[in-house]
Amino acid sequence: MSILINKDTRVVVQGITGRDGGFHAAKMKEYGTRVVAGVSPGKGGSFVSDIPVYNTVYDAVRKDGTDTSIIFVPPMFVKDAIMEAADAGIKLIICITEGVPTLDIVAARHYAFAQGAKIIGPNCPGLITPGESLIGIMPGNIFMPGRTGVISRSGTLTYEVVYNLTSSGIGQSTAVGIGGDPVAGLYFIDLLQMFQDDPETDSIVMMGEIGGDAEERAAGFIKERITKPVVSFIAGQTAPPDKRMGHAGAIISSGSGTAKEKVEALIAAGAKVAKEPAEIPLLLKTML
Amino acid sequence: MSILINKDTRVVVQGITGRDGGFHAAKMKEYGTRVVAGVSPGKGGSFVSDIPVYNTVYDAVRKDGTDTSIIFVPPMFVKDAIMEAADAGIKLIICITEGVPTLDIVAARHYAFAQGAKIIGPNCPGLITPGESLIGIMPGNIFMPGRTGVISRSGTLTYEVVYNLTSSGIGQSTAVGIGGDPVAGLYFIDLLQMFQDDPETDSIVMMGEIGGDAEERAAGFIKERITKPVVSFIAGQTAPPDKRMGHAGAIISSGSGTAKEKVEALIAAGAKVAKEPAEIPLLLKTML
Amino acid sequence: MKIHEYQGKDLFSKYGIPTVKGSVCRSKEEALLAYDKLGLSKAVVKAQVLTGGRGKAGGVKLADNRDELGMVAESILGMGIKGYIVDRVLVAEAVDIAAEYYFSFVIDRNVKSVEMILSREGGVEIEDVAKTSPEKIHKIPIFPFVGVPDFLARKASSLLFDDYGLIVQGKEMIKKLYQLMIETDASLVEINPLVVSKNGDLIALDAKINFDDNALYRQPEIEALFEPTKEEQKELFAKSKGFSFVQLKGEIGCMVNGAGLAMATMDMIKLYGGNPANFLDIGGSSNPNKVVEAMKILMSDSDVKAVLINIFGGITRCDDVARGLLEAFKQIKTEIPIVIRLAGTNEKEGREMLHDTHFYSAETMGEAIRKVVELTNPKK
Amino acid sequence: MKIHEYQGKDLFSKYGIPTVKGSVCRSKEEALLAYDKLGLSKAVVKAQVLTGGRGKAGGVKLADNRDELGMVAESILGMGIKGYIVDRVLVAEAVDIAAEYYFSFVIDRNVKSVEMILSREGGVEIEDVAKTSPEKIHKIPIFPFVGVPDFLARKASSLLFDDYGLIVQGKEMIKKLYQLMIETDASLVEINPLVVSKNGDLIALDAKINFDDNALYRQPEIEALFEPTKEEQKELFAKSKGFSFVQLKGEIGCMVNGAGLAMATMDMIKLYGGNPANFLDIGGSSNPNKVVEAMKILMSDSDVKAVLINIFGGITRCDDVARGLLEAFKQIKTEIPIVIRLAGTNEKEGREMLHDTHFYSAETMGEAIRKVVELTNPKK
Repeated sequence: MSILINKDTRVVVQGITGRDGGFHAAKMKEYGTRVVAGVSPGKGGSFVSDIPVYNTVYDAVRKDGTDTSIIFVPPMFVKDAIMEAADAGIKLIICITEGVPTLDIVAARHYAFAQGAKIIGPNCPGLITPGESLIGIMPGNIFMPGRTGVISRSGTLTYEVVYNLTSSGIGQSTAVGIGGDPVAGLYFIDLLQMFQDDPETDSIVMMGEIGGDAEERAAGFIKERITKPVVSFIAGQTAPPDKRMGHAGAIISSGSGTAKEKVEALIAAGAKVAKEPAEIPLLLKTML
Repeated sequence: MSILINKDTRVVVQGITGRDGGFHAAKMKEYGTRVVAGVSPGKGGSFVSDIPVYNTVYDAVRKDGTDTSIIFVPPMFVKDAIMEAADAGIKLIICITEGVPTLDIVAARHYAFAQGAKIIGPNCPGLITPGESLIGIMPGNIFMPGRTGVISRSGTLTYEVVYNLTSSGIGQSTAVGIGGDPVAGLYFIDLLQMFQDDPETDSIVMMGEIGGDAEERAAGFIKERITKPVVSFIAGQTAPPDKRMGHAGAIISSGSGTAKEKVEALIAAGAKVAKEPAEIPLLLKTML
Repeated sequence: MKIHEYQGKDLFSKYGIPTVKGSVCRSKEEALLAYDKLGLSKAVVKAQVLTGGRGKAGGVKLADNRDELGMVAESILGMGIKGYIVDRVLVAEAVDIAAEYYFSFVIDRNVKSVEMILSREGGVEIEDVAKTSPEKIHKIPIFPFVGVPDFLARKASSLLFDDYGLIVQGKEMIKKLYQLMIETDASLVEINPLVVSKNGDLIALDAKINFDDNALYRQPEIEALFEPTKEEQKELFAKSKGFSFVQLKGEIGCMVNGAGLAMATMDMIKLYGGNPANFLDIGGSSNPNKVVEAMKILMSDSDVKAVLINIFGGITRCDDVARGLLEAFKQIKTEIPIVIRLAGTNEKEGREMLHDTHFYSAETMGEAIRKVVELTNPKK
Repeated sequence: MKIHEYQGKDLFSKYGIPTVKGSVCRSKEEALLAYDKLGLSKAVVKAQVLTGGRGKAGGVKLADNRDELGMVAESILGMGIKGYIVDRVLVAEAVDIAAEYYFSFVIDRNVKSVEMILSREGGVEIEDVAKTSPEKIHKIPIFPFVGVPDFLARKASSLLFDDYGLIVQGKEMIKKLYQLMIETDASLVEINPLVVSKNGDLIALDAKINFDDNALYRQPEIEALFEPTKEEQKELFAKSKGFSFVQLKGEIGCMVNGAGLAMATMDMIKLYGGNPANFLDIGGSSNPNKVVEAMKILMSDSDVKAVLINIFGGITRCDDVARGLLEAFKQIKTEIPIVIRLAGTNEKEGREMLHDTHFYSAETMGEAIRKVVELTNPKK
């Protein structure tokens, strides 16, 4: 039915007593996600939206049996929060926080990887398996269960595209926002492979943007390994060089990371590339 | 025929231009060991006993294809030498050097382990597969090819015992000196398992000494997993508490690590424990 | 965040990384004074601008003596390089170069760690070397918790040098550079060219350091080095209001929630024949005050002929967004036509609220963009 | 290497780990002076000896006032604890204890890394807790390159405390203790008891630190704290000559090459009814000078009635060893009977050279030890 998360996924919210953490913990619970615990050092023993709060992730894991965490703590605490989650046995860590120093993510990712944990984000909207589990800050109501996997570097653009998909009657198996930072956890290739292996996913929508060469690498991977139809969209065709377009990772430097290169690579790999978001469902329908 | 090393093992000597390194490189070569390269930063391009010397282990590996190293560098350089070897792809690292700070070994071992390398030592005499390969400082001539595996925490005591074995016509498959430091690489349990799995080893001689509880743990392992006969000897029955008996690891502290406990555990595990070294071949013969 | 070469060299000196003696000067007089004070004979004058390709643009020149130095400094000061006006130069000792190398530490997106990049081909664009002779470039990933121990620095240095004395100099330099990288939260530390002088000394002849914007909060000394251009000042101002903003040269002002959607909006404006005046991500919420502030920024650009507000209402519902917009525009006096496109939760309710106002309301991105392009380009 | 509690507490203070104010005193007068200077009311006097079990031996006593303090100090100074004479005491503020805990960092042989050990059962022997209630002891291994980040210190602290204020105090203390451990090359840092005072403060009431002898070369400040006992002075002297030496109480002096063989030799002496006077490993080579120096050490012990030299000739051949021994004994005048056992390469040649000398020569360890025991114990 999905990748990474489903209706049985039990979630702990790190930073649940913060404004965003508390708000989205409630929203996720409302959606039907099994939010079983929150963590906030010093607030152990309290409750947020009837969710028990602990001082450490260890306590949450021990008492409420969870292996997935979502992080809302401020940037300076993210490194420690990721490492704590991984050390406590969490296997999937979704980091929403924006503005995390890159070297912190480098270290935390390395540590988590060694502990066998996967990371999504930071600076991402999270992920959703529609109708089952929403772990993130996406508006759950625009999604619809279905058989198209969605991978995206951005937030609202994903919503725009998913909104178009849903309006066209194309549901989603799982939609994953991989985040807009230069160094992040699971990325295109990892997720393309997961969707390829998922018997309940028939096609894949992949939304990239300027900066780095992850889309080019993904194109190479699609060519070699992905047999399911892929429709793509690349944002930032008009972005000037050397300017950070909102996302820390969305920057064209030394002439590389342009949208043109990415689009060409994807087309060469056999993916269809939409010129505008509204074209995605149309292209997808031609391929199914 | 053996564990860990055999006639095809190609060795690089780290610290080959030092007194001990140079001396034993020549001795090993004389024994028939394939000593293919030496390393000594700043001495690259020279030769020691016709063995080419390089500045880095990488150069040695690239040019002479080796996956085993023996380390003779001074204590303060051991940590870096082990890490370099592991990083360069060396899979078995034998560290002869004595007096290495324990925290250096802790770090180096951790790093090497993550790179998939095994360490023997430090502060050990090395190991030998008689008639094939000697990687260490043992006197090769006292060993004889055969079917008894030898594991020992000490040097000359091993020679004494091996001398007795050889004199009694009992040859050795491989003899490994695991070293006298509190934290070391491969230890009793690892090697017991290897000898158990080695079709060319029929029996095992295991020489322990006071300090730590590795012998007690080995006894537990022997009881559960080892079906081949084991004869043991524990040195230090008369050692006073809180005194370091030569080896950094040979110290009875807070009443634990005594010889008595170790002997009792081994007997309980079904091993025979010799009262003096000369008794070992006799006990072994009763079990074969 | 970028800093000037001379600031990078100051940092190098602080970390014990060898550079040449030099001084930053803002006039010909200062340059001559520096020349005397440093006791130079042959000297080099280098434009200090935050862009590459200074050499090709004529921004780096040698001077054989004092007189020449004055002339050279005068010619470089005030010149324009890729849109940057040179307001200061670095006057430094000229080095007799025996060989040039390339060295950098960079945070690599794919390896997802710091990577050391080295080449014996220095003094040229490393991207060119990568294209023509990739085998001449060495890349060594760094384990974050392990860092750069002696053995790794020695290995790397051995890839650049054959002489053991140079290997040791290189090893020490590499360890210090990594320390600088980590301690200052740099995202790039590049020396190109790293040179060996005819005396056999290793010298960082250039210094390019970029810093991670996300880490500036814990690097006050680094942040203090930041000299925003006029353009960047506007971006910084927007940032202080909670926006991501980039100035462009078109006539359609954009206000979008979310960076990806904002980029896609710009792209579609272009696709439909218009030109975006800016990138502006107003972020997650869109309360009236934010809209007011964002409009002020857009209207401060006299080129803006129309404004497109493109909001995807997710967690925040479209009717709330519409209410906020109406509230905001009570405070804003403008003749500029405004196209609003609301999509997502309660979009119909939101659009209904904009009915019978002076806004142009659109249902889809396509419709909205067609409208705003038409408004700025009535000929078509 | 061990240090005194007060020295450990000095190190704690240097690292910002909370202890109580106190002063080390070598006389009643000093103790009274310290009492006044520190402005104490209730005080504790603790014997400073490098052994455990001071409390049980009466070496730790409370004093309610100045007079009592004088008496208590006087009674402890000069007492003997496990063979150590108390030559100084620590006079410190007495703490009102609310709860006691156990905390240590230790290098664990099996985990092969530093391990944190914690228990809510403090102030008692941790070995006893381990036996009776192992579930009350928590062990956390430390990754060497990662160390103790906040999360790990917080996790550990949460195992000891329920109150969040104490968890934070504990977290900070744990991070500092680990820093101390690593920076000083300690092999053990133990606080037992770690207490919470009635005021809610976390205090290290004791401080036990052992250091890695192998690392002293890079820890000059730590090495300077070493105060060898008479016994240890002899061991140190032997070490300076390249030997490992431990004094025992028997009558048979031993000179052996290799620690394992030396221990086995001692064991066999005991097994055969004798008593070893020492452990002495003369190390790899056995040149005449080393033999001379070793004999001097053995002969300085008036209890020694006979000497056993047990050498396994491996790389060094037995004939060379015999030649060295003969050379050495030309310089040594002694009436003490000497048994020499040479085994290994060229052992026959070696033994032949000792034929017709005043040495007793033996072929096997058994033979040699039987002989030397017989020589010291003629009744049997």
